[in-house]
Amino acid sequence: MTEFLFQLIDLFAAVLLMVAFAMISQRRILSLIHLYTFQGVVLVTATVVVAYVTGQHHLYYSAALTFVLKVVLIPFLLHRVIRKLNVRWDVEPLINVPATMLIGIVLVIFAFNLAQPIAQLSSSVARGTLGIALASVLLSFLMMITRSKAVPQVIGFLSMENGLFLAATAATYGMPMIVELGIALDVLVGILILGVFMFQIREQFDSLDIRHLEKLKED
Amino acid sequence: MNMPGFLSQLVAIVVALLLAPILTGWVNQCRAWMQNKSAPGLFQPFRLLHKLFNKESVVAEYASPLFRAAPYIVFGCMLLACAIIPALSTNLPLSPVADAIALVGLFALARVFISLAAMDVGTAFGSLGARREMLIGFLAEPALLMVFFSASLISNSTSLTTIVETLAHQELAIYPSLAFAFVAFTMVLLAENARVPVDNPATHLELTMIHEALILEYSGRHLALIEWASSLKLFAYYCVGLALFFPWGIAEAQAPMALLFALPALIFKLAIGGVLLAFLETISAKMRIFRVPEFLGTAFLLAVIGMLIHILLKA
Amino acid sequence: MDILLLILGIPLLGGVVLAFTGHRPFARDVNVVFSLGTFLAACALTVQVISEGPIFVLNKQFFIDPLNVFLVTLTAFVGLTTAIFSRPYMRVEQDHGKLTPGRMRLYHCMYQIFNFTMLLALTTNNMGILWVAMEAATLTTVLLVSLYRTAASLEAAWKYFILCGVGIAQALFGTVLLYMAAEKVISVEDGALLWTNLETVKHQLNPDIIILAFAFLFIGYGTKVGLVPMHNWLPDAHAEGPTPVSAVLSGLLLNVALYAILRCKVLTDGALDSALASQLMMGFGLLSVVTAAFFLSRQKDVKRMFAYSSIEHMGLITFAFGLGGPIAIFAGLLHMTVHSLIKSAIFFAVGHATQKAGTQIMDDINGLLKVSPTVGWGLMLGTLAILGMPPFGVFASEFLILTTAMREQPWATPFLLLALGVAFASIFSRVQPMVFGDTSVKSLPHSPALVPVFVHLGLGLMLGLYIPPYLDEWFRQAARMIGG
Amino acid sequence: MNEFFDLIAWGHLEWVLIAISVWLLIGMAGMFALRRFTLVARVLFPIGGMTGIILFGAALSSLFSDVASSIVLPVGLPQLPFHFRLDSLSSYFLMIIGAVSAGVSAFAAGYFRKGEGTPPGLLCLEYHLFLASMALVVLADDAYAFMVMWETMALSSFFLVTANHRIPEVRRAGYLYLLVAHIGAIGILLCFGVLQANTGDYTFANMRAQHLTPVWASVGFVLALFGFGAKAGILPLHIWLPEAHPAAPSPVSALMSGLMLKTAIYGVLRVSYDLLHTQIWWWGVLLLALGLTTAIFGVVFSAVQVDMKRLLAYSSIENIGLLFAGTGLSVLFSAYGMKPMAALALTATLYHVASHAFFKSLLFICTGAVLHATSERSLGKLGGLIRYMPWVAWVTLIGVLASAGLPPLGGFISEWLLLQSFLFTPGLPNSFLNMLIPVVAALIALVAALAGYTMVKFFGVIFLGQPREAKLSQAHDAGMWERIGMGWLVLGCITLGLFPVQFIQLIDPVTQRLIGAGLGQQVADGSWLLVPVAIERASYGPVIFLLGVSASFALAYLLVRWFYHGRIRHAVPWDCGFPCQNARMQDTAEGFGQPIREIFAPFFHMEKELPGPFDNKPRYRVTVSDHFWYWLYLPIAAIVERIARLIGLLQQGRISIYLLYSFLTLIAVLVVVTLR
Repeated sequence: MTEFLFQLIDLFAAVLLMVAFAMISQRRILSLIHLYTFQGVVLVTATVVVAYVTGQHHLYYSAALTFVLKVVLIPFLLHRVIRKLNVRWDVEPLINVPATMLIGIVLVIFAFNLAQPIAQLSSSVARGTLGIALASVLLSFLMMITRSKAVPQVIGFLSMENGLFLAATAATYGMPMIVELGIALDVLVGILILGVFMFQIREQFDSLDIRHLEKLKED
Repeated sequence: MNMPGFLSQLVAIVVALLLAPILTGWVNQCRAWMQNKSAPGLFQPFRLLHKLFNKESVVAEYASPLFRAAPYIVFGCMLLACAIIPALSTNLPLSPVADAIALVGLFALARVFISLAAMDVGTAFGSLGARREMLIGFLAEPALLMVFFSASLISNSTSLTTIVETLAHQELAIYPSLAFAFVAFTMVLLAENARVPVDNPATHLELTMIHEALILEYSGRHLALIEWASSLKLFAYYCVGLALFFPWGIAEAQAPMALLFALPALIFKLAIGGVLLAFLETISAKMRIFRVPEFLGTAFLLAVIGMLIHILLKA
Repeated sequence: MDILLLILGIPLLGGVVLAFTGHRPFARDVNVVFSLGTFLAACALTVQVISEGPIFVLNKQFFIDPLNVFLVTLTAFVGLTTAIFSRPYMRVEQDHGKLTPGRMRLYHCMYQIFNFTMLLALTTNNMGILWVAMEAATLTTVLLVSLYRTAASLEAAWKYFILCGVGIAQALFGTVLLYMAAEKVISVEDGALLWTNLETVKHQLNPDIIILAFAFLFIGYGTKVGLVPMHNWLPDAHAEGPTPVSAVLSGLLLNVALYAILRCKVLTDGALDSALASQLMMGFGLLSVVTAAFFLSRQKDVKRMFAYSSIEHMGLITFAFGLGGPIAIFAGLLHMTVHSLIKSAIFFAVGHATQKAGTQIMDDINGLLKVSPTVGWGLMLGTLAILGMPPFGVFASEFLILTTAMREQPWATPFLLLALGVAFASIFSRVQPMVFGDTSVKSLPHSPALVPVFVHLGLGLMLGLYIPPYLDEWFRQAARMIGG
Repeated sequence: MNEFFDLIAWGHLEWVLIAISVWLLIGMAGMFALRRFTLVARVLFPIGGMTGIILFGAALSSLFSDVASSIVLPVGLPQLPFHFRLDSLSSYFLMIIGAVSAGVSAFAAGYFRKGEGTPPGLLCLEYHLFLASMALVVLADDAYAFMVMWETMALSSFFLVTANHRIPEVRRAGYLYLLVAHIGAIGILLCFGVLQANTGDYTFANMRAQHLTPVWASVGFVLALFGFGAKAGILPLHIWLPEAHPAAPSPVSALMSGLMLKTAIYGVLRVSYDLLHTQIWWWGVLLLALGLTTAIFGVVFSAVQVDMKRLLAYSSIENIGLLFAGTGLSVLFSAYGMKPMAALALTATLYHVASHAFFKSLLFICTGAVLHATSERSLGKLGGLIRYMPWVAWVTLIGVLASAGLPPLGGFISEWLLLQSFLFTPGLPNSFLNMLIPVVAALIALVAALAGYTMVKFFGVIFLGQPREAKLSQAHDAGMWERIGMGWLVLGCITLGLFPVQFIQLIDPVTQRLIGAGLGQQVADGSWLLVPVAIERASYGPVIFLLGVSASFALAYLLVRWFYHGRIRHAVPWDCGFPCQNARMQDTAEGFGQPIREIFAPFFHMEKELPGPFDNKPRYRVTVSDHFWYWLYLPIAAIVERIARLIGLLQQGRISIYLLYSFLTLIAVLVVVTLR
């Protein structure tokens, strides 16, 4: 039974990685948000499973927290933002998708090589997923680099945060509760501020294309 | 200072004062002969001085005291120079006061003052003369210094008396370095004493004159002093040359009586030197002013090469 | 009620109060009062530490040791002086119609919260909380930078947020790894993330994990320190935000980020046998110094220029810590202190100058000495001080750093010589015409608050000629701690 | 005499420190009397002059009782409080600082006028801070105190240079000056970093105790040479000097040229003789080569200048070059263990330090007086001033003679000693160096002669001839305070010229301490004759020299009056009967420099503008500038500019690129740490 559960954790992790790739390839903002929500869901389930397997109760709390934050609140805010600013149109990445995918694969290999030796040292049941976590962090980083509109960049930022959460769960059954709360608070405030910004950027540049944000530079 | 020393010092000064104009006259006379001219008398310079002293001196109205002081200063410098150069005897109480380097300094002092005086009146020619005089000076001085040095390196001393004594006393030795030094010295002498080919005291041609332009504004006693000073200068240069390169016959400190033989020796050497100078002046033509730096530069280099050779050959 | 909690409580309370009253005219004074309270509490704390030594509260969640006590006092002090400075400054900005009352409220509220977060980051013993505080500091300053809501300020704020957010995220990953390494040695119950606990067992931490953790933490917090090449947010944020914010950014935030790196370095050095951490710090420090120096020579905007100078000095400090050894680390700590004092003083003076001239473009600012001698001399002396002219403290630390480097790492000294020379040439050639020469501008309605400028310069001068014994003692203990 | 010194022999260092603190107090007072001109000028500056004399006395007496006393002040870094130490070397330089500053301060009391840019009180502060920091540099006994004082000196003098900062050129000069000074200071700092040899103890005492490997010692020496050379204006770091000196107010230029440059010499001596034990022969050669190049360069440039203060500035470069050459020679000798020769060369150097300090500051304040009387700095617009300001003119003449290295004044003696020491060099074991020596001696002689040329130009064009401008006839002579200052400095020049024997007794303790040999005993025998080695070898008696010249002067005068007459008639100058004379027909400064320009053409970067044969408004213009600008400084500036542009490309405003930087850095660091 637990054997099966362990495999389940790894499966969820794999799904997360897949979602990360999907985000890189995804062009429509709306479906990006859906993917983000889905990522959140997977993350929550994975956490719950880990919590169940290892009986770490505080993991349930953080799972609940994650659920509220990343499955309900943030997607809702994002939806509002893009509805207000009606930017659900496509964005063309700075680097074309196949190239990004290739780089992404390289990154994944790199991340695995980096994480394996350490993961062995972990006492966690989900140690295998550390590499995946690192990989998805790097992938979201890549996504932020390639996207040229504000909203996808923010989503990349958020999914990077997801990767970090996964890493925390995988490596150490999550951070201490107080830290978890702090992180959650920061993320929430951050997304609020970003939302506000997007409105102001919109009214300043009447577009959310961050390629307008290139005035400040060395000339 | 001891009595014979005082005596020889006094003799040296008086001899210098008397012989210097005669030397000038002698050189002019020889030159005149060589150029088939009728020569002035040997004592012509004294007559000239007497005449000038008698004249009242005309001074430019806005000339400063410097202008009137300069002739005396120059005269003083030259007299001191003659007093410290061992021409007759090495027993000169004043000699330690200034060694070879100081002697050069002394000449420089005189030159600076005469040039300043020339600039003082503020005429075109005056400042022109001053510039050319300083131009010659800054090239001739180091050359002269180098000449002294190559002698000093031999005698390990810059004090003229010691140089003379060492050079006079050792058994006859050939010094290639001194040969170079001698050539250099001759060139410097020509330049410093306003001789052809560097300068021609006999003309007031604007393009050529150097020394004459300096003293253009002087007249009367001032001019006389300057003339006397310049013949003293010539005399001093001769004595230096003789002391460095032909030091024989100069009386020693120990033998005061030798003065009696030293004087004829000196006169004899001076006479020959005068002839040579006149000869040089006759055979060579006046060169353009801009060639003078090259001329003196050559002298400078020769002197330096002389020192180098001394160090190379230790001789 | 513990003083330490008081220090944290006062600014938090201030933030809450000003969140409601920040738009009122008296809010400026309230702001000053709260900052003053914080500062007084910090002084009391300092006295307590001098008498009793290190302190722990809330079962070791918060602590004060020689490494952070002087930073806490410094933060509170600069916070106070900046508040004093911003009274007339922000008033003028408001008169110029650059700010609405609402923005003033935001400014005052965020200013207090920002102080709170920095003090929290300094005093917490928990590496996780440290991270949280750093992130919160980023968020508050993002709001402050974007205060003017101009296109430029928005752009600066956006870049600041994204770059530092991503950086901080790396730091979180590092923290996770640190935690992972820690929980093998320390049981989770008694605080596996408490720095003091980690410090006691640092030799048992697994080097493979720790070095990886340090890599992430260094990149993460290094982004906030403004190390090249993660520095790109810094000049924009400094140039576009209000001047008081630039002052606290340069003077305090960078220090706090560097403080975080130092805490991590101590653990890493303990766990590792090699000096990899030190080499990393030296490399990035040197890179920052040289690059920033060359950036300096092309600047037109005065605040931007001094922002680059901050990068340069942070690089120098990082290099000093990487250099190691009691003298270099002492010098680094001293440099942190003096740099934040002098640099904030410069920003004060620059603020008044730019308000007078109505521009930040240096070519349009001339003859400050004529229009207002105090501002002029403040700027001139401050610049000379930051350029390492004695007898100011910056020179003292640079003296120690360079002389040590000359024998420890001779290869680095040519770069330092080059960088310092170029920096001097660049900055001074710009500042001199600003201060000297003739001008036609007239002075402002509100008299500038120049007390802070000269108090800071005075302190900087003092630290160059006389370092109080207890401060010296703290520096030495901290140096011993960091040097391992 | 000596019992008087014994009377106040207690606590020389205390006296010195008291004097310095009085200077600081005066500065503070100036701060409080910011705009009260009369108080500052007529009270504070004279008191400063008095203090200078006190300092002079204290240093002098400490020279006689040669015991090094030291003190530690409770300021500075925690483990490194300020150490101050008064040994013979420092007291020698202190003596000069005190003496010269006394004269300059007295002059300044009459010099500063109302309403000149910076308020007088501030000037007073900067001025006395400058003096105090110079004195403390010489006193400092640890690296930190030294550096602090060194930079304070640079800073205060910078503010003095930019006293009149309304003028852009002045600002530019000040900027250049401070930049070079700062970079040089970093060099010195690194030198101390080498000398402390990882002990972390920066006191000079510790540095003396260290024994460095030749490599490290050489590194330290070269760094010191770089740093102090930048301050002294040694080639190619000299460019700031001819800019800063003219820009500064004249008393300040006097202090900078007369005293501040000497602190650099002090630094070189301190490092290469005191802090480093053994010298290496090529150090000497390096110093010698640099010094001579600088000397020739300086004198040639000063000969063609048309601005009187620039001319003096370049002549300072020349003298600094001579000083470095002398130092180099002594280092060379002591490297080969020939102590007496080293002592001779060092004595010559130190003598020149003193005489240059006096005559150069004298000349600078004279230009100050001229500047005030005529408000003209360009030689082309001056002339004939000896009639309107005879006092200044005669004073200047003495300075000029001293500076031209003519007997019987100070400048000659140092050159004489230097040449004497050159005549010793055949004793050197290294034959290659022996070959070098004649050339070097020749160059020194050349420099001296050219200095004469320059000085004749300087004096003649300013004071002699006819005034080139009508307004010059309104020029007024110097005031009382200015005369006092000049008189004091003239006194110094003459004393140095006439009493070398007595003065060398003051240098003796220094050379004894640094080298372990001295001329004191040797010289003391001939009281009126200066006999460095032996009477047979060389001797020089300035007093008798002067007496001889003046005696024959007087003799000639009297005899002429006696036998002939003293009649004199004033008329218009004859000038070969040229009818229409005017002042424009005199040689201009350019004209006077022309031969030098022709002979040393390769030295100059010349831009000529010659008139064509047919243009009816013929115009002749030639501007002479420094090759080093075009060979060294402009290229460096261009390179920095290019690098800056390249680095600027890093930051093009695109956030994705910035993220990419962070990303790549992260990857790189991760790779590094995993590959460790």
